[in-house]
Amino acid sequence: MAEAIVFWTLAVLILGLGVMVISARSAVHSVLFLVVNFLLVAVLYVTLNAEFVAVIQVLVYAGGIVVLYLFVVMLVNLKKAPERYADPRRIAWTGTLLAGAVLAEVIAIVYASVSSDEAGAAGGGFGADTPFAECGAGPLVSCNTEQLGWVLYTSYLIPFELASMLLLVAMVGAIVLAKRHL
Amino acid sequence: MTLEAPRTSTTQFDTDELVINMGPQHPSTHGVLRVVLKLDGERVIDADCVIGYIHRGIEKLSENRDWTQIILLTDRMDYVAAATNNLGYCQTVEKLMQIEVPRRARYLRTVLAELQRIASHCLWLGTHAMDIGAMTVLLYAFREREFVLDLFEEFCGARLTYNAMRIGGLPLDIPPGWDKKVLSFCELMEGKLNDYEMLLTNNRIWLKRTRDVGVIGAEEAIGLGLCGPPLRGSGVPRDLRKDEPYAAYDEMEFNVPLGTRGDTYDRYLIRMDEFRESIRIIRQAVEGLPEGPIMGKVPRLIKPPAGETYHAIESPKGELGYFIVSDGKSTNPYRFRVRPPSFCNLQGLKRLVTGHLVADVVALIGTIDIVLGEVDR
Amino acid sequence: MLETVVVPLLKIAVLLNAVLVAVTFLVLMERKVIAWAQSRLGPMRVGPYGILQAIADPIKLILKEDITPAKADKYVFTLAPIMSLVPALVVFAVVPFGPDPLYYVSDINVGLLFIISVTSIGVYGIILGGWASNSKYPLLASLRASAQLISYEIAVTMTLVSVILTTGTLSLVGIVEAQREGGLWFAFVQPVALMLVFIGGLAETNRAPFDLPEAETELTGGFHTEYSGMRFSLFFLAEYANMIVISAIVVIMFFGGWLAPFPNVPALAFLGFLPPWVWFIGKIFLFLYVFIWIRATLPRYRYDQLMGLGWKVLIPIAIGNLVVTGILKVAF
Amino acid sequence: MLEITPLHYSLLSAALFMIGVIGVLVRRNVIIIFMSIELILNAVNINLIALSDRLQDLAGQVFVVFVIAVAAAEAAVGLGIIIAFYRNKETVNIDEIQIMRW
Repeated sequence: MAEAIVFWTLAVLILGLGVMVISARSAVHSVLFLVVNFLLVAVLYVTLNAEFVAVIQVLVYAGGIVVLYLFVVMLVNLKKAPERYADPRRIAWTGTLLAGAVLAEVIAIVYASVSSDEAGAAGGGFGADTPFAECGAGPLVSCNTEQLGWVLYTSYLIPFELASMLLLVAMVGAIVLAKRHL
Repeated sequence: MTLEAPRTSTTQFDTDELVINMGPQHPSTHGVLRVVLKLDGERVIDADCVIGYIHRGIEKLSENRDWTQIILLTDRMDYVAAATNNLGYCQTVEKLMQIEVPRRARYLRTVLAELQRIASHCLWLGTHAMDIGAMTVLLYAFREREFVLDLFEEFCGARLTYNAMRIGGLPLDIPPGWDKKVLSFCELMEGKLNDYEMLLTNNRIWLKRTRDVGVIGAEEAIGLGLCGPPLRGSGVPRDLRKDEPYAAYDEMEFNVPLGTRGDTYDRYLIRMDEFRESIRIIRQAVEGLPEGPIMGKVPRLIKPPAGETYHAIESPKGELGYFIVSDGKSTNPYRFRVRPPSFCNLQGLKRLVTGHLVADVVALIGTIDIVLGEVDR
Repeated sequence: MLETVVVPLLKIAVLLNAVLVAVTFLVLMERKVIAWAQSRLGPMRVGPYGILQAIADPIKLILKEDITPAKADKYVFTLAPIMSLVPALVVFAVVPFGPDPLYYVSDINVGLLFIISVTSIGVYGIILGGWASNSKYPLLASLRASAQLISYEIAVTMTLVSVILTTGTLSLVGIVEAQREGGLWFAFVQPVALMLVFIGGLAETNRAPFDLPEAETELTGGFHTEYSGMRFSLFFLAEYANMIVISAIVVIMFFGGWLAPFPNVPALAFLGFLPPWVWFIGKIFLFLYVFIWIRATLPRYRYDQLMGLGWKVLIPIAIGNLVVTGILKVAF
Repeated sequence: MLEITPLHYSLLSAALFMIGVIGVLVRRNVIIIFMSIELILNAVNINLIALSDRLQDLAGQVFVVFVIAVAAAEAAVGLGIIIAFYRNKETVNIDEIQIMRW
């Protein structure tokens, strides 16, 4: 019951804020809605027993990446609204239509997988015996930060290092792009 | 005149220049100075000083006052160093009328001028440090300035605008025991100077904020017409007390501190040394105070002969000059012109701040030590 | 129901009130301490020795006219002070004032990360406040602030990681317990980390000598130039609440939280006559005093020097400290 | 309605994904398009976390960490491009970004 209330509240808020992000007229307002959206997603993660990821979501997304967005929005300091010039070939509602098609596709896939799942195991939803279940590292408990660390530094060590290389490259790239005189 | 930045239409478009008005309502422009800064990010690329917010027409006003009344107008120029203004004016008129000032009056004038230098430098130190963020020094310096003001109050009854001198001498002799108080103040001030220096001189942050900020070479400083500590900070040995002695400075022994690098820190050190030299001069003058009259032979009606004269003294801010033309007929000057050191030093601000950051602007306004009352007159 | 809802809510109510009252008295303490440092008396008129000034100040701020500049972004302008204050207060949810569950609202297993992440949200209030004012000085200040906070956050977080390495837990209660078991405050184990966190804390709370975003002599008050009345007081509250947070973090991480000095030395056991929360709050106030003392003593850094210090000095030292800690941890 | 299954999370994720896609397709401000991409990534993350909880498998959370790292890299480089572009053309309108060099 409590879980349902929390979920539906969060779901409505997350989707509502998502709509606000893409529909807000001022880019700064968009960024603000995005922050709140990310914070609520973090709360959702907490309800799903993923505290560490939730905290990382707040720290990296809300506290880092979105600040960067805000910074850029303030830096470019638009004198003319970007919506001023529109390509005449652009037809706005096709975008929505296409997105609706994507949504329909995704929902169809989800339902298809659920029904095939139900046919295989009477678990309702994704069963624990799907093929994915094998790549894990033991049972999950609420207090999982340590486990996550173990997994990250053993099974996923190479992807982890690659991710750090990616960040380094991105850092260098961002500096090269944004710096006025090298 | 428009003060907006002209749009540069170069092919390489850069982020916008930001034009901000620093002042006239700004806590660090030391009065109502307005500096129009053109910023690229935080870096200053251009600066314009807009002055005149407290222009009261003292020069024009003086042409309609008789010669004694002008003394009190000069109080209102550099209002943190009123006695030096009085001194410069009185000496100019004395030079014009060729009045001999008695030795005791000359000694006392020296004491007053040097006390005034200490008071003015206290105010400079406090506000300069405050601009850079050291708030405690402000309160300390004002505390000691208060003692100087007390001494002046006892001498002439006023604390800010003294009207402390007359053409030909002084209006009053010193009250009994005043010289002792001056000497004990010198004692106290020396200890307090060590306190200030302990807070600032070797403070790493202070050094970082002032070292190599606003560097100006000797030739350029002369070219800009700088005077006083900003000029001596660049290593130019120009001090009117030594070069063209007036009052009793020819009988005093003192050094003129000089800088080597010409940066804000050097100017700070020079003024700190000037505190000590002032104390030294005050000691010599008070201890060697001769007996005698305090007023020279001055005619009842002051009416200088026709002619013009220029006389300058070393005020705490720099060379304070008066140019007076008398037509020899009326009881007021025909033309009265002041060469205010703050105004001349302010001309260097644009050169000093260009290329520095916004935070340095306040440090540099502090280091040239301006008083807007004197700039605008 | 009682255990899961009423008791935590009561705790939160008590804690919030305590923090807000503490902030008002902290302002009084700052005024008094700085006044004494400057050979003044400070507030003396309201109540004996000016004690009631702590109440008069908030009343004055609340009653003042609340001005919204004509060209400001109204919603963001109103939201910004709230966004600045809320994270500062939320952090107190995980601060343990004593060993017993009675003394904290919750002890979550990622407590330290929670504090780091929530405080990182506080930067929005400053950026948006400066932007929404639609004025040049606040905008400059908020750009300074965002760059400053993000830079120093990196150094502080990296330093805290080396402390986490020593304890092996992210729970704040666990960190204090580790110091009790070790018998030694981490201030002695990780002195470099202590200095880094404290300096970074000064920078993150915009306190002197890193008070550039609100340097009144340069930017005429910084990001809150256009604010007045209640909204200004929210910024004010946030700054002081953040000071308490940083002090609390330093005390928990390095000075044994609620523990008495040298908890394992029997000769000093008599120090236990004071309840744990008294030790904790006492230590916090000691650090708040240091904050104020520094403000009264030091000049202000310049923006480029501040960034240089953060990136070229603190972060390399933090990384070095982390590496050395890791090596020692593996070796012993 | 009352029992929350991973299906609900998947649908939430799909809806958020769609909002992001609409943002990318409809808006003309490059910065908002970037933000829409962040929404899409978040939609994926919700799915991963929900399934990780359901399957009692940490792989999902590990992936979220990687997604966040990639998002950070993407934001840094993307915003760098926006700044560089804005400096040259003084616009962030995607319809005006038609040529590859100038």
